This record gives sequence, structure tokens and C-alpha cells, in this order.
Amino acid sequence: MLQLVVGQLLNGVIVGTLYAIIALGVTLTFGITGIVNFALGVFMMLGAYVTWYLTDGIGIAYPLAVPLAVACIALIGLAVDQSLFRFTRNNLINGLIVSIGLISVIVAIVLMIWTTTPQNMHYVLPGVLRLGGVVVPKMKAVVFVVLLLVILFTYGALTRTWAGRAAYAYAQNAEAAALMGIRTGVLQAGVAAYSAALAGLGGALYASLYSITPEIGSSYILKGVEAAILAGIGSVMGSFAGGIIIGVAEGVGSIFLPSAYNDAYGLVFLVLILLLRPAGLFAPR
Amino acid sequence: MLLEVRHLTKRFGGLTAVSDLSFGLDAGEIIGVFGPNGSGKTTLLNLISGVYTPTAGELVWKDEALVGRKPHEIAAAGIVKTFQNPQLFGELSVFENVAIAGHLRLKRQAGWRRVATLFPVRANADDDLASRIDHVLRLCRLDAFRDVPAASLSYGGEKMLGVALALMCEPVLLLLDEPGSGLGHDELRNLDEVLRDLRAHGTTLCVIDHRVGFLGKLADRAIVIHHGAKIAEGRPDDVLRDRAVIEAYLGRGDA
Amino acid sequence: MKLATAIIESAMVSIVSVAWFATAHAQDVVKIGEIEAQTGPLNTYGWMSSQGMRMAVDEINKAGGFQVGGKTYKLDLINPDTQGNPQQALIQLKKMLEEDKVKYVFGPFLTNIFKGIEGYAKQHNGQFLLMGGATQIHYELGKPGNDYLMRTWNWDAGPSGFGTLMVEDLRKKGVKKVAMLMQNDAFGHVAADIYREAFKNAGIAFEENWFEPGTKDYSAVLAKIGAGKPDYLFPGYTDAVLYDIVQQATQLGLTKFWLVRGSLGPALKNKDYIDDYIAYIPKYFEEAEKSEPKVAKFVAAYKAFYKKDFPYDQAPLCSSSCYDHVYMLVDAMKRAGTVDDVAKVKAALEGFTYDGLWKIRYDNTGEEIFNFDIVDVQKGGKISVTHEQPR
Amino acid sequence: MKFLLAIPLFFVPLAVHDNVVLTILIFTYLVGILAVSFNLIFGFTGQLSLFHAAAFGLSAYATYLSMVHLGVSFWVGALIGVLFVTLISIAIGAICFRFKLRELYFAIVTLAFSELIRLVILNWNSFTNGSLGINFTLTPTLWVPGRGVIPVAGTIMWYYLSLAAVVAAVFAYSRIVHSWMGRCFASIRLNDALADTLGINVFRYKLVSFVAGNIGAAVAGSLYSFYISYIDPNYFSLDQSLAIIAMALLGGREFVAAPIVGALVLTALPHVINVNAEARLLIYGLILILTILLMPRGIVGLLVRRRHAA
Repeated sequence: MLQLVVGQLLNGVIVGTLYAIIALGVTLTFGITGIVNFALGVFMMLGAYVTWYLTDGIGIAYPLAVPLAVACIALIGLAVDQSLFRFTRNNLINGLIVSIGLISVIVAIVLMIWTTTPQNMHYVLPGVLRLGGVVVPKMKAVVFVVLLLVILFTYGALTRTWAGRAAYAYAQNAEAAALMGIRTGVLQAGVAAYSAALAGLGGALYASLYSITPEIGSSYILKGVEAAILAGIGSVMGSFAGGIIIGVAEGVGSIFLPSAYNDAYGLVFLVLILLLRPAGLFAPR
Repeated sequence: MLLEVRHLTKRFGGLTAVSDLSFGLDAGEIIGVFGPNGSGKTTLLNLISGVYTPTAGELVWKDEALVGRKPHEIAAAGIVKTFQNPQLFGELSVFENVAIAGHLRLKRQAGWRRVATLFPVRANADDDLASRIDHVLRLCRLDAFRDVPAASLSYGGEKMLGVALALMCEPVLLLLDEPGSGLGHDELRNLDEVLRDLRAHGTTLCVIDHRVGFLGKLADRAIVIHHGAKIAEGRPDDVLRDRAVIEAYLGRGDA
Repeated sequence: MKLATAIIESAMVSIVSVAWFATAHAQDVVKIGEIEAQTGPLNTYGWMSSQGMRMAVDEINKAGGFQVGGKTYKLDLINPDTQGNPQQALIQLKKMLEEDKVKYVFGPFLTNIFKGIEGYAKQHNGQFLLMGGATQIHYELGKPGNDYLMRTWNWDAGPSGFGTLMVEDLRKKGVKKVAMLMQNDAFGHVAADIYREAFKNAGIAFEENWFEPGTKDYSAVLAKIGAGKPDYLFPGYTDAVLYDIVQQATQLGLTKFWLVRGSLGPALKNKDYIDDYIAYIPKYFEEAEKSEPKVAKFVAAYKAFYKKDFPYDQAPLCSSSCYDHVYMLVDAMKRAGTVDDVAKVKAALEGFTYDGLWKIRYDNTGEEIFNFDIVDVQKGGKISVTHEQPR
Repeated sequence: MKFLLAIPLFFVPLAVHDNVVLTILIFTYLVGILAVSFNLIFGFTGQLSLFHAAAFGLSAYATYLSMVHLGVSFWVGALIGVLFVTLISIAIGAICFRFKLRELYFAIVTLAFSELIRLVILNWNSFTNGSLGINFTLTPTLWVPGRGVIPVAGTIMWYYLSLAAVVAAVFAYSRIVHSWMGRCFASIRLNDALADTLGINVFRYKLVSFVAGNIGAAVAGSLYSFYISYIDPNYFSLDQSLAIIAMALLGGREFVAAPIVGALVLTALPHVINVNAEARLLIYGLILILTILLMPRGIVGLLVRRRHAA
């Protein structure tokens, strides 16, 4: 029993980082452009498809395919931001609707190209690690490490680099930041692209773990938004923790409770947190 | 005594915005609360109108405690405040703005019976609303702008609309947060007349402003606060000659 | 701007397609309809079915149509997309029956669609045939007022049910305990009801686990199942979930699988990690392609028609045998000597065994019985096939 | 009097005998109620609720189950459904608004609640038959002059029933919107801090709007489910809520009846345009995007000049 729980704690953390990477994108775009971009989910889905296509389709090595896919998604994110979201800045509702519209557009295009037949990438790194009685697939461990590094890097960049501080400043007080000579348009476009890149990376790594269908975006964006809000939208490490909380809640939850309710655990958490600490779990009181 | 402020104190973290402030308001008078910027005037109004809850002290309104009541309850009790930089429903017309402010009036008139007005069988209870609104607009010299979107008013116009909204609530005590600031000379005279009209109609006014001149002419009684504490109280002319007040404004040594 | 062009394009597409309909109405045609979800999470069955049907219709028309009562007819396939939404399906069916006067409708595979249209369809009992694969149809067959209804899939349970045969096969293997991991949806529950019973009768312990459709990481529930040490895992039921379940199960040491829907794809992809993978495969195309000329011809035709490789891992879905159904229907019309007397055509359908890619016949309730394969994949990918011909 | 606009609709069945067109209209009216009631919360009070699909589905289940287990008639059942949804909405609304959840937070918490409800309905097999859904064996009955009490069956009867329902809904909601209550909603939408100082009980009127909106959804749910005569947990899916938002936006936010136009477009579109499913999905998405970017006031907003909601 114990090793079952430990195993699921571990697995929950790993699965959680996949939620976290989306949550991070959600948090960043919200902080800088004032909208919640639900299309980040389909960006992730695109990332998975592109990676799968580059490796199994064209035959590029996976380690090479991942950065390519990420770059590709970042470009798409940038293009979409400039052509659509530029007009919905700081209008939560409109941004929400546009991103929903964008979801069905992208899903439609993916269906036209790759149909709904689930796609399965060849195994990049099969086999498992055995830590005592606990089993962790090797690839999952790799995915976890990569995502962890990226999240830490993002955190560092935001706190230590000029661009990062500019972003923070902007999130705190737009006018003041603009007066400080921060070029709003560039900043917003940059963040939009970066968030898309994060989602793309999430997808690229996802492809090495699970089968790919056009629907995967929706479930991951919901978990991502949950995680971001859970932690208090705007906090980088918070969204990381939020993702992990949901991941663990699902993993450990489905040991003791009927697994059919799997999706509920995160939600229950979310509601409680929002009611007890409306600003989010990690927001300063 | 209409409103009694007893040992009112408000701290934000380390900062004490209002400290141990006590004074009273009598029905029908115009009280001027003034002091330099950041002396805690606006905080005081927010405390009275229930936007903030005081750290210590009490507020007694017609022998009832106000502290702990919600802003809308306090407004319903007859204490209405205007905002320093005017708040309004930008995309609605001036008329519609004031119509919304007619809520309390309807509530007092119809009470729960106003629910019945939702059903076709009952005529609207607020049929005299329009005439009332026009009256208020005339009072505030806004009748010319009746149907323009509130957002398109001049700054002075917006402040006047702020007053009009408050008037529509038929307040017993009207709290005005720097009504004069940013107004041109004509608008100022206009405001002055409006406020005098109001007093004539028996409304009690508590006006805060850093413009001594404007207040001096209007107020029956002046209270000067500095760093949140009362440093002088009395007839405006006397108060303005008070040494502490001059120091507060001009800084030590100049007098 | 690219948005604007996209709209114009789609508008043009629509005009074109409308024009195409107009022309199709010109000569003597028999309209056959199809009510299936071709997009949405559960579209795989519907999508594959309509692929098979399009091929058959195209072949028959290219061959100059077919003769009934000295008259030559062509087929006109009307297959809108229900998107798994009962509201749309209902409108589409009304359109078929009342405007296009369709008398032969294939589908649906999805229970919620069938439920959504059942009430309306009943009102037109005797005026058309609804030939669908949805499991819920089984329970409606043969009831008064349901003459319009036929079911186009082998039924799991019952003496000639393939499920019964497969459970028996497991019992012979000496299996003591099976753990089910099912989608928490309509078919999932039907399957649970059927096999709970079947395993009880076979004296095999049966344990139920459920997951939300759309789940990707099963390791939690799989770990839980693994702790119970079942002999076989009974996962359900579409490839969209099977690949993930099989991979993650093998990682956790669950290496024996037994399934009644879904393909061999997951087994072959994980052939080095599984020990045993027993699947009900209406036709194991990889083998049949070599042994049966008809199948080889079909696979070649598919490649030519869709300009892409044959989806072997989707073969069971092809094998909803929609391709055969079209030919069988035409055959039945010939035998009945009429294209619009549905009662006669139904009688004809139930009156013979069609020998196409499958040997297909209908029992007297209007439920299909066709030959199928039980495929057993062993570690390393060694495959053994048992051909079953239910009586 | 704008309601005269509805009168021609009552004669449609006399002119149009096309069952498909009428069916599309029936669905338009039924989801129209849904969109109109949603717009009371969204367009007039400014709260993006994702609970609407749940209210819709809950009342559908409550209606039928109360008919089966309590043996009441459809109309009593529908009443029970509405009351049930009212209670739930009061509870959820009270929680959300008491804690002053705004915009995104309100949206997500309402979504969370509807997801939880969906999961309960989905897994409570003994009572709701879970994912298999429930096939209705009962039908509503109606007293028709000259024919007495007869079951509601056939396109024509459903047409008039749903049309009557949508007209009633529009009438009720426009009474609310054009009253003092509507002014309170507008004040909350535009500046709830100011509304507070003007003596408007923001909590109370947010709650009123939320509950009143969900009641509309409940009515729509009872009728819709009995027209399809089948319910399953998909009624609660997020897509439902999103479709509702799309209708409200497409029709226009600032008029009570406008969302019905959106409902018409989105209901009819798949059957008017005859392209493959992917292209249809594409068009659906483009509609959402273009509406926001090019005509934020919706179709009706394009046709009618702005009138202020107060």
C-alpha cells in the first residue's frame, strides 16, 4: 500500500509538471496581456503533432525535433497574437471567446491533415526505473527534469533579467512601466510567443509519453487554468505548485476513491482554495 | 447630534491614516474638513461611508452604531458620498446614470411592493422618476446634457454628475470628497450655489477639500486634520488664523 | 484577411457540393443515408464506416449501377456528420426521410445518437430501415413497432455471441481473475453488464474499474489494479485509449490483455513488453490479405481510392463491414425485385448469407451474425489466429 | 411594441410545411431560451457564468425523475425541476458572490460546480442510469381547445409550445431588464463600486440575476429534453456552455431577444451549409473570432443603433 501511494505521489508530481507548463503560459499571458488564452491547449496539441510528424514522418531525431517543434509553435503563437489577440488586450471575455474560436479552427485544420485516428510516436526511451518497489518510466523522469529546468529558467529570467523585470513591472502597473520606456507591444508579443513555446514544449514532451489526438488540448488547458488559479494567477512558482497539487490529487485520489471521479479532485481543491483564499494559494495575504 | 465620530482610528499596516479623531455633526450645517494632501481626509469619508472598517473608535448615526455596516446599508441609512475623481456609468446617458441612483428613493417609496412592478398588472411605481431626475439635473445645471453619454462630459460636468447621483439618493448627510478640485472658476461658483441650495433644502453637508478659500466661504464650521489627527476646529475664519494650521500648510518657521 | 478568404472558400465549397447534389438527383437513383459521427471524440467507428460505404457506392456506380426489375439504378450516398450530437442527428434524419425520401439508413454506432433519433424513427416504422451498430439497438430488436431496426454487428452475449466464445476460451486457459478498465460511457456500461454476467457463468473473478473518457495517464488506477494481481487486464475500448493503457500497464508489470473492441496496434507496438494479448478482431486483415483474394482486392481498392495506406490498426472498424453492407443491400434489392418496398427488402436481407469480405447473415430479429477472428499476440509479436464462424 | 415582431412566427407552420425547417426552428426557440436567459447574467449583469449548461441538464433530469418517482405530470415535474435549479443556483450564487469572485474566478468556479454535478450524474448509475442516459417513455400533455387534454406530439404542437415558451421568456426578461432591477444589473456591470455607494445591494442583485437566468435555463432544459425525449450527461458538457456564449455574442449582448438570432444561425448553419465536418468546425470557429473582432455588438447590434441598457 505504502509503495502504491509513494508511486502515485511521484507520478502525480510528474504528470503535474505537464499541467504546470501550461499553467505557466496561462499565468504569463494573463499577467501581460490581460486575457486567459484557452488556445494554449491546442498549441500543446499542435506541438505534439508536429513533433510526431518530424520524428516518425520525416525521420528527424527526437532531441532535434523537440526544439524545432517548439520554435514552430512559438511562431504560430506570435502570428496568432498579432493577428487576433492584439485586438482583445485586457478584455478577458473577448479574449476568452476568440481563443475558443481559435481552438475549433486549429482542431479543424488538424483533423483535415491528420484525421482523428490516434497517432503514436515510436518510443524514444522505453523501459522503467525501479526505486525500491516504486516504478517510474524512464521517459517520464526525463520529461520531468526538462520541464523542471524550463520552469526554473523562466523563474530566473523573470526575476534576474531586464526583460523579466520589465514584464513584472508591466504586470504590476502598465502605465508606469510604459513611462519607464518599456515597449508594451513588443513585450506582449514576446510573452505571447514564449507562452506558446512553453505549451509547444509541453506537447513535444507529451508526444513521447501518450498517444496524440486532436482532443488532448481541451483537457490540458482546463487543468492548466485550474493550476494557475489554484496558485494565484500571476505567480510562476505558484503555477508550478498548482500543477503538481492537481497531479498528485488525481494520482493519490484515484487510489482511495473511485477513479471515475478523477477529474473532480482538482476541481474540489480549486473551489475550496478560491473560497478560503480568493487570491490563490500562494498569493500574499 | 446627527453623526458622532468617536476616537476614530484607521491604520494601514504601519501607516496611521486617521488617529483618534472625534467630532460631531449637527443637522442642517455645512462642515468643512480640510487639511493638506495625505492628511487622511479621504480615508475619513471612506470610514464614514463604510468602504473601510475602522481599526478603532465608533461612528454613531442617529444613536445607532454604523461600524460594521456595509456601504449600501449606510447609503440606505442616508449617508451618501461622492468620489474625489468622479465615478460614473460611462456608457450610459446622464439621465440613465441618475435613474440608477434613484434606486434608494424607489426602495423607500415602494419597499417590497416594487417587486410587483415587475408584473404587467401593476403600473411602474417610479412613474414620477423622470420628473424627479430632471429636477435633480436642473439643480446641478446638467439639464442641457440630459441625453449625452456620461463619459463625454467635461471633468467639471462629471463631478457635477457625481453630486447629482448623490442627490438622487436623497441623502440626509452628503459627504463630498474634494468637489471643487480641478474645477474652473464658473464651475466652482456653480458648485457653490448648488451646495447652498442643498443646505436650504435641509441636507447636512460634510465637505472635504484642501482649497481653504473655497471651503472658507461655504462652511459653517471647519475642522482641520493633519496626519489624521484633528489640529483645529471652529469658525472657518478663526481656524484659518490658527498657528498650528498655518504650520501644517506652510511648514514650520514661515509664520 | 486570410480569415475572409477562408470564408469565401468554404462558401464556394458549399455551393459546389449543393450543385453536386442537384445533379445526383437527375437519373434513377436509390438513396442510402448514413447517420454517423465523423468528427468528435467518439467518431472513429462512424468515420471508418463512411469510408467503406463511399468506396462501395463509388465502385457500384462506376460499374454502371445495378439492375432491379429491368431498370438500372445508381446509388446516392447521403452521409452528414452528426458530430455525436443527437440534436443534429435528429434534424439530419428528418431531412433524409422527409426531403430526400431515403429508405435505407446505416448507423448510428453511438448510443446517444440512437437514443436521440429513436423516438422519431419509430414514427416511420415500416417506411425505412435503420441499420446501426449501437449496442442499445440490440435491446430494441424484435419488439413490436421496431420492424425498421436492424443491428449490424455481432452481439457479444448469447449462445452465438462472440463474447461468450471468448470468455469460454479464457476459462479453458485456466484464468481465475480478470480486471476490467473501462471508459465511463454508454458502451462501457453495456460491456460491463454483459461480461460481468459472462465471467460469472464461467466462474472467473471479475473486477470493474472506470476512467473518464479523455484520460491519458492511467498509471494510478493501473497501479491499483496491479496490486490485485489479475491474470488478464480487460481494457476498453478504442485505440485512442488502448495504446496508452497497454503501454502504461506493461510498465507496471501487467502484461496480459484480453479485449472485445479495439485493434492489434497496441499489442504490436508493445510486442516486446506484453506476454499475451487476445483480441476479438472481426477480420485480421494482415493475414486475410494474403489468404483471401477478395480482401487483397479490397485493400488495394482502399489504397487507390483514398490515396493513402490501408489503416490496418483500424481494420476492426472497417469491419463494421459497411463496405459489405452496401453490396449486401444491393443484392437484397435484386432478390426482392424492388428498391422501395422496405418490408420485402428486409425479408430478403434476412433470407440469405452474403459472401463478401465477410460471411454475413441476419438472424430473425434482424441482428447480424458474421464470421470473425480471435487473434492472440504473444511476446515478441508471434501471432496466432482462430477463425470463428458462429452458427 | 416590439413583441409584434413575434406574431408572424405563429403563422410560419401555415406557410411552411417543411418538417425540417420547423424542427430547426423548434431547436432555435428552445436553445434560444437558453441563450436569452444566459444573456441576462452575461450581457446585462456582466457575469460570465459557465453554470448554464448544468442548470439546463439538472432541470431536465429533475423533471423526468420526479415524473417517474413521484408520478406527477410533466408540468408539475417541470416546476419541481425549476425549483430544484433555483435552490442550487441560490446556493452556488451565494457562495460565489459572497466571496466576491470576479470575472475569470467566477467563470472557473461556476465551471467547477457544473463539472462536479456532471460527474455525480454520470456516476450515480442507480438513479440517473449514468452515461447510458435515460430514454423518456412519458410525454407532456396539454389542454387544447376542442381536443381536450392530449399528449404533446408531432412537430406542429412542439413548434407552438416552444414558440410560446420563448416568447414568454423574452417577455419576462425584458420586464426585468427594463425595470429598476435592470438598472441595478447595469450598475453592477458598469461600476459595482459606485453602485454600492448609491445604496444598491450588489450581492443581492448579482444573485437575483444569476438565479433568474438559471430559471430560464431550467425551463429550456425540461422542454428540450422532452422534445428529444432522451437525456444523458452530455447535456452538462463544457461545449454546451460555450455554444451558449457563442449564441449570445453572435446575436448581440445588449438586447433581450438578440441571442435568439445567434441561436438561429448556429442551429441552422450545419444544415444550410453542406461542407464536410472539418470545414464546418472551421466556420464555427471563424464565426466566434470574427464576431468579436469585427462586430462585437453582434448581428442585431449591426442592424439596430445602440440603446442603453437601463
